Amino acid sequence: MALNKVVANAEEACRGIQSGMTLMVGGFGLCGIPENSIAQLVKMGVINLTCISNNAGVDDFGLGLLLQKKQIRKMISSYVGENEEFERQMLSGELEVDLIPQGSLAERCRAGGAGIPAFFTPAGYGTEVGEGKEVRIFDGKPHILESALTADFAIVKAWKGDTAGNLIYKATARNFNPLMAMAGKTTIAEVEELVPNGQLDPNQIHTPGIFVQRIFQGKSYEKRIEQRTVRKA
Amino acid sequence: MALNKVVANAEEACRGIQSGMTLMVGGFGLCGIPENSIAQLVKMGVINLTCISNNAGVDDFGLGLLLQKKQIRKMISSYVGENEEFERQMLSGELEVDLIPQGSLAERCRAGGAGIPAFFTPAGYGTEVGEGKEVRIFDGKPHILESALTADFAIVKAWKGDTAGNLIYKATARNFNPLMAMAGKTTIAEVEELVPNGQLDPNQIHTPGIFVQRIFQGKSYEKRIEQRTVRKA
Amino acid sequence: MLDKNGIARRIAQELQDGYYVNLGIGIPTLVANYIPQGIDVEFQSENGILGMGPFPIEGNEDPDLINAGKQTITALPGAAYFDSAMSFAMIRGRHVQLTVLGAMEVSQNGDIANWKIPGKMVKGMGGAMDLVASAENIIVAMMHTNKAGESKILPECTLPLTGVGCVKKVVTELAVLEIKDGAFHLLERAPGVSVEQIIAATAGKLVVPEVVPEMNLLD
Amino acid sequence: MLDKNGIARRIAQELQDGYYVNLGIGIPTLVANYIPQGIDVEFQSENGILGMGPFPIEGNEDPDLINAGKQTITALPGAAYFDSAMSFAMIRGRHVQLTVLGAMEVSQNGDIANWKIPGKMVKGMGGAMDLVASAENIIVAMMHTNKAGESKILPECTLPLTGVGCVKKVVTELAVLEIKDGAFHLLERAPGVSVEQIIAATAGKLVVPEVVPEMNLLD
Repeated sequence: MALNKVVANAEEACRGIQSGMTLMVGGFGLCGIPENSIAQLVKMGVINLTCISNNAGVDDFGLGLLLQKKQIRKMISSYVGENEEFERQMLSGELEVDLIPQGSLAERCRAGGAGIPAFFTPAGYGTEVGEGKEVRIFDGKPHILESALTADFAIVKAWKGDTAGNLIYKATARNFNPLMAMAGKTTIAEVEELVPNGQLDPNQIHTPGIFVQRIFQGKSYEKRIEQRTVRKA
Repeated sequence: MALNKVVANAEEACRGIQSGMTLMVGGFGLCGIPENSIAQLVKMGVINLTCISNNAGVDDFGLGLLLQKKQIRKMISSYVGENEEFERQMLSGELEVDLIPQGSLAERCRAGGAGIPAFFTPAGYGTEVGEGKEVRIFDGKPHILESALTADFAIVKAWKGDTAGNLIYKATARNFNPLMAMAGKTTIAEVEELVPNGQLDPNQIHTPGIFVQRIFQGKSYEKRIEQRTVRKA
Repeated sequence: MLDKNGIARRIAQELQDGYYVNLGIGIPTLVANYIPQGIDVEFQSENGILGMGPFPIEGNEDPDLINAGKQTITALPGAAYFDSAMSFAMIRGRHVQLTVLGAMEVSQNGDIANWKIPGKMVKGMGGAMDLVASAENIIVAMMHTNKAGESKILPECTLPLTGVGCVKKVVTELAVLEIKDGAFHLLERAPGVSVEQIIAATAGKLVVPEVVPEMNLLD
Repeated sequence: MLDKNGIARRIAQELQDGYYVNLGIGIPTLVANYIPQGIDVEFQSENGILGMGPFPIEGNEDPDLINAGKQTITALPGAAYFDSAMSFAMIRGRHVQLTVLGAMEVSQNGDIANWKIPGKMVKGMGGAMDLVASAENIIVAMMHTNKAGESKILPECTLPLTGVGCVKKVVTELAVLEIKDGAFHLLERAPGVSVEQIIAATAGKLVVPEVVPEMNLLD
C-alpha cells in the first residue's frame, strides 16, 4: 500500500526542470551532493537557474559544473570559496550571489518545508545580513526575522532509499539534504542503494517518504574529497 | 573522550527538581512516558509544578499520578481527556490549564531548544488560541506569532541510550521526547537499555547526547496500553 | 440516508492515487476500510507514523506503536516513524494531501468548530487546529443535524472555532456539500434522500443546482 | 611571544570538563591537540557531527565523513551525526559551551569582524554569524596586529561585522584579554612579552591592572 516513487534514472527524475527555476541542491562542500542529477542538469542545458545550496562546488565538480556552463544566474549559499570560475562570474556581475548564515540557511529550508513562513534568529543581527530586516528583542537580546525558503525542485542525495521514498543518509553526508528534501515542491532523491519497501527499519528513517516525489538509484559516484587529511598510523 | 552522563537511578536523576518549577514531560498518551521519573516525582512530593506535556495521563497512570497528589498547579497540553481527577481539579479551579494546538506545542518545544524565540504558524488563527497574538499575512494567509517554550527540567523516555547521552526511541514512543530533550535547561533521560559508548550507530541517533545532562536505565516498565485494539487473525 | 460506514465509503471516493491522508477519530477512521480498487494511499497519524496499517492481531499489540487515537496499530512495509515536530511539519507544510475530520458545526464560509462546548469539560484541540489551518484539502465527515434535529450546517458557527475558512467539502448522512463563495453547494444526495430533506436540514446558505445526482457508492 | 600552537595551548586551558566545543578553522583547530589532563570535552562540527575524532589513518578516509573545514575526520565512540538544522539548533540553543574562532578585528565592546574584506572576493560567512550570535562563551584566537604592524584590537571594527557585542575573551601571541564594560582588560602576558609591548600593539581601550601575570602554559 506504500506509494511507489521510483523512476528509472536521472533523466526521468529531472524531467520538468526548466530554465529560470529555483533549485535546492543538497550537500556540504562536495560531501553528499547529488552527482547524477547535477550531471543531468548539465546535459539538459537549463539556464538562468537560482540554486540554493550551502556551497557552490569546486571548479570542475559539484555545482561548479553548472557554473562552468553559465547555467546558474543566482546562488544562495553560506560559503562559496574554492571556486575560481565562481569568483570570476561574481566579480564580473554575471552571477548574483546571496550569502546567508549557514544556520539561517538550514533553518529557512526546514521552515519552508514545515509551513513556518518566518522565524526570529539572533544570527546576523547588527551585520549587513540584518539590514532591512525586522529586529525584535527577546530575553534582552536582539533577533532578526528570517523567512522560509522553498524551491521548484529540491535535489538530494542519500545513502539508502526505498520505493516509498524513505531515505537514510550516511555520516556527515546528511547535512542539508533532509531539510531541502522537505522544502521542494518536487523533491528528487538519488541514492546509492535503492531497496524494496520493508527493508529499511521504519525507526531509522531520516527523511520520511512523504517529502520525496521521485527516487532513483544513482551510479558511478565519485565522492570526491575536498581536503584529504590523514595522520600517521 | 565522550562525556559521561550516567546517574544511578531516578532518585539521582531527579535531584534538584523543586516545587514551583516548570517540567517538560515526554510522551503521547501513555506511550513513551518516563515512568520511573514520574514515580520519583511522586515520592519527592514536589508541588506547584507547571507541566508541559501533550497529555495529562489517566487517573492512575502517567501524569495522573502527580495530579492525584495535587502536585501540579498548571498543565500546558494539547489534549487532556481520559482523566476524571484532572477534570475535577480543572472545573474547581485548583488546576490551571493552557491548551495549545499539538503542532504548535511540538514546534514551540523545538524552538525553545533551538534558540528560535518565536515563529509564525497558521494554526489557531481566528480561534481563541490566536487571541491577543500578533497576526501577520504570509502568502495571502494569516498566521499567528508563537513563542518558544523551555523548562527547568525536561524528562524524557527513550528505548536505548549510551553513556554520552545519545538516545534512540522506539516507534511512536518517540513523539515529543526528542523535542523536549532539546528544551530542558537540564534534561533527564530514562532508557530501557543503557549501553556503553560505541554500541549505538552514530548514524541512527535520534537525540544527540549534547541535549542530555543525566541518563539512567529505568526499571519495571509497565507501558500501559490506553486503547487496546486488535483484529481477528 | 447513509450510516457512518456509508459516509466513510463516500469520502473514500475522494482518495486519489498517491495521496497521503490523515484521518481523524470517529467516522474518518472508517475511511481506511473503503479504499477504492487500484488506488494506493498512505496514512499519516500525527503522533508520528507514516504508513499506518491495520490493528494488530490479538497478542501482537505493541504499546510503543499507537495512532493519534491512542489505539494499538501496525506499520506497513515502507513505513516511517518520526517526532511530533516532524509530523506537524508534514501537516503544516502541506505534504499531507487530504485530511478527514469530524465536526460539531461547519459554516458556509468554511469555518469549523469541533473542539469545545462552552460549559462542558474542554479536552483540548489536540492536532485539529494545526490540521485545519494547514491542509489544502479538508473533508468534514459529520451528521447533518444534532440529536434535537437542529442543523449543524450553519450560516455561522456558534461554538468556539477550530479554524476559519478551511473546510472544502462536507459529507453527511444526507448529502455531499462543497463550500465555496460563502455558500454550501449541493453536489450529491444520499440514496433515498430528497433535495427537500436536505434543504430542510441545512441552516446555512445552500446553492441547489437544477439536477442533484444521487451518490454512486462504488464498492 | 606565542606561536600559533602556543595560542592554542593557552586557549585549551579554558576548557572545562564536560564542555561541548566548536572549533573554527585555523588556530582554533589546534586547540584539540592540547586538551588538559583529566578534562573530557566533546567536539561539535557544524556540518553535522558531535564527537569528532582525529584525522583518519591514511587509507581510511571516508568521503562521507568530514568536518566544517571539509577535511576528512573520524568519529569517536559515542559520536552522533545529524542534519544542519539540528546542528545549528545546538549552537543557537546554547548547548555548545565554548566556541573558538579566528578574527580579522575585534572591538572593545566585543564586536567581531572575520568574514569579509571590502574589495576582495567574499567567500561567505559560513556558520560564523550563527556561532557568534549564539555562543555563551566565545574566545577569539588571533594575531594582535596585522602584517603592517597595525593593531587588530580596536576601539571599533573597520571591516563589516560578523557579530556585535559577543566576544568575551581574546588570546593573541602577546596577551590574554577579557572584554567587558566596553574595554579590553589585560589578564595575562605571553612569556617574554612586556606590558608596554601590549599597550603599543593595542588600539582599543585597554585596562591594565597593577600586576599582570605571565601566562602559565601547563603541559
